Amino acid sequence: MVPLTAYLIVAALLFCIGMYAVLARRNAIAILMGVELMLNAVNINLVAFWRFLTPSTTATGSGLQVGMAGQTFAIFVFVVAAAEAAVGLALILSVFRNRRTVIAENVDSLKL
Amino acid sequence: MQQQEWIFIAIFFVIAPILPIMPIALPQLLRLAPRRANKAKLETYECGVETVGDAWVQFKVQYYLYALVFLIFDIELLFLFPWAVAYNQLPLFAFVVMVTFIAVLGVGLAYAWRKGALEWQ
Amino acid sequence: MNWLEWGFFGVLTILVIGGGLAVVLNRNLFHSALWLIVSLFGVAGLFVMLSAPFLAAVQVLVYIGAIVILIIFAIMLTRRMMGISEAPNSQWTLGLAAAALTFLVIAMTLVLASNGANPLIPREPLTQIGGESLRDLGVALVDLNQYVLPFLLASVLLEAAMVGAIVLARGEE
Amino acid sequence: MVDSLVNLGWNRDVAFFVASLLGAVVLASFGLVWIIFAIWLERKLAGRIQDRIGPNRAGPYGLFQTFADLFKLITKEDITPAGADRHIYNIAPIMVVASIVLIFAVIPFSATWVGADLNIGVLYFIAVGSLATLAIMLAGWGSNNKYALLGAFRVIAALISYEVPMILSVAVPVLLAGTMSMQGIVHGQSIAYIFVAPVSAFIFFVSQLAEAGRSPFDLIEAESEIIAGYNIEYSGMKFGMFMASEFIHAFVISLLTVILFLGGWQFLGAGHPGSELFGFIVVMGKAMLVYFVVILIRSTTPRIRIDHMMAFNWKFLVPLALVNLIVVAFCARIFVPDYAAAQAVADGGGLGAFLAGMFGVGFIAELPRAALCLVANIGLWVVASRLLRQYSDQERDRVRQLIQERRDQRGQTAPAAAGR
Repeated sequence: MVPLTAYLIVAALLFCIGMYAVLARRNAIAILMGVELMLNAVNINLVAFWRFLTPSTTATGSGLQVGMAGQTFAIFVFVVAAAEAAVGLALILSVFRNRRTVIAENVDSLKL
Repeated sequence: MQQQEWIFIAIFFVIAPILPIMPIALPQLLRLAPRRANKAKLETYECGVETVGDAWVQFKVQYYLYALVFLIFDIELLFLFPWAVAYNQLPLFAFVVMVTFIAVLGVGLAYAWRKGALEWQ
Repeated sequence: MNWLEWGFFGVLTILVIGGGLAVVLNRNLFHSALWLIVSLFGVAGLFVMLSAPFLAAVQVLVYIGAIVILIIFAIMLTRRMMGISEAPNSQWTLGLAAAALTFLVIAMTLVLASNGANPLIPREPLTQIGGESLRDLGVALVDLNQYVLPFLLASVLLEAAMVGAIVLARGEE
Repeated sequence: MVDSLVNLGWNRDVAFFVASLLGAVVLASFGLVWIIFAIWLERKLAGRIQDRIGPNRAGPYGLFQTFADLFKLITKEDITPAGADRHIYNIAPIMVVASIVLIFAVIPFSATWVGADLNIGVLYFIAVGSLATLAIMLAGWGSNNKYALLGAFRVIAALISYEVPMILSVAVPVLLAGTMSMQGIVHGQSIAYIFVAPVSAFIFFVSQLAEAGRSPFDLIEAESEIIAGYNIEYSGMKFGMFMASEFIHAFVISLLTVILFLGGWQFLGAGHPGSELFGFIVVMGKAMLVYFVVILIRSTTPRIRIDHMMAFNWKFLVPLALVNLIVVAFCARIFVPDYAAAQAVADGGGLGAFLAGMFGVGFIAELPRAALCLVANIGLWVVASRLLRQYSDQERDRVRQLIQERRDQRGQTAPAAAGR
């Protein structure tokens, strides 16, 4: 069986790759892709911990089940990722329409 | 965990691309097809005249809006399918929750409709 | 079938990490988006290995089928930047250093912590799971004691995102 | 099969692997071989329906027409246009076929003949189907042709839109069967779900037609409007792959409709062990029936406009699917199938015993729920069609008025122009 550590290291690596994209890319869409990679790394972590620590075996009626916490969290990460992509890309489109640029550094009118 | 099923799926993911590769690659390997390319033949197809500008023409924002509404409804299935699978064991409350969920999304759809985000222009 | 599992894990890791690197390093934005698909597909495979096939299918459907399509549409709409090979920004060395440092810290901590005795990082899964985890998920989502509130909040969040994105994307017409 | 190989002295894992490999090859090539026949059948039937003869030269009844086409395609020159994104251009036709072939992995052909009975089978086929969208995107991009790209984007906008009602309608069988496994859904259909939720079946079929790009939704390959769309730059066998995927897809949608709504291999007790081949014949027979309907629709309906196609999806199918899901969920809440009570009825003799013997105990258990759902669905359909008719009447009046106004305007300006 592949140990938990292996999954966590893959997730960490993916997270750092995404982080590099966010820090180093200039195109706002590329930065958004980096964020998606980071969210996916988080999801790997959540599901891996769920699998190794608290998978539920049987439904116990209406009692409190902490068993599905990992998967449920992953689902909410999906929701947030989708909302983030939709609004983020719409923002980029809006900026592009007004400023004709998608380079994140050039959008600095709020800077002092 | 359905290990055997998933191993089968993994094999299938390897086989499925090979099948279409074969008929594409075979005639090229066996030299069944002629290979007489010339400049005119390789030109981008546009009714005989040379193409003006590159292929990446500006697109309408309409495409983005369709993809957007689709994405929101696609996310819905994340909740819909576990709910549907467990439905027979759930209390009546689950039905109320899902109706609320669908109603909220339905309001979003109605908004998109009224704003004309669903019109093809 | 230990070797088989490690084999699958290796292939998927190559997909995830290789795809991720290609996303970051590719200058062509459209190619970046395609490599993102490869990376996300690898993540879906990891979900299958972790006995969460539902999340794997959703990963393919939502990420590859919807989010990447949305990203590609956005690339097309802002295509003025297309074709221009885009260099990383001036502080990219700083970014690289930060990313590498973060990874080193996490990896070190993990390797040190997972000596087998740590109950938080077990070598073997604590329990085997049956095929009905999906049903439990459905129960958990609408259970009053569990996730019903986040579930309904998610619908509000989605609607807000949809309305906001439509307003933003259309601009004032 | 695994056991017989183990008996020959094979390692169990290796035997399993070889058996899976063989199964996968057979199952995947079944799809490709079948279309060679299906293409001929479709052309012949479409010809007959349209009062033509159809293929009749190559072989008896033109049976070898597909082979002739195949050889023609093989000997065609394969052109990669200048400026194409070469790798992407080459991957697209492979991916478009692979994404359809992959669906065969989860289709149950009989109680035991199934590639892989995944417990998320339904989501699997939806997810794999969405890869086809991606392949079209690759084809459009890779060709470096603005018509190809425009065509691809039209198609993608249409395909992703029709995925929404499809997902919503698939949720209904999942809800009724309480599982996402394809086998589980077939097992749950003591009463075929088309009789329980006909509106869902209708929505599913229509959205699948659109996904497969079949007429009346064939503006994907609108030769006369966007010069064949996204696959314009392809030639030879690569083009052939796009055509092949379209034909396999048409058959796959028939299979999926059969599995999800027409009871799969269930046919008066065909699910009993020992009748695998019969189950296979039942599935294929039902699929041929649906396939015939697909061909009938294709050869008799005109192509609809893309704005109509989108409006029909978002303003009719999606709201209908949402309401339908709630209605079915409500009905399923009122009558939950009670198998113990059904067993008692079956043991009681008389009509109950006859029905149980004929259709199985599940039939009796599901009867109340099915009846209620059916009534509710018919009611929903009546309301929906009323609304649709009202809308179309309004629209017709509006267009008539518009034409009348134009006519009046022309009537006023024309004499003035003549006078000048």
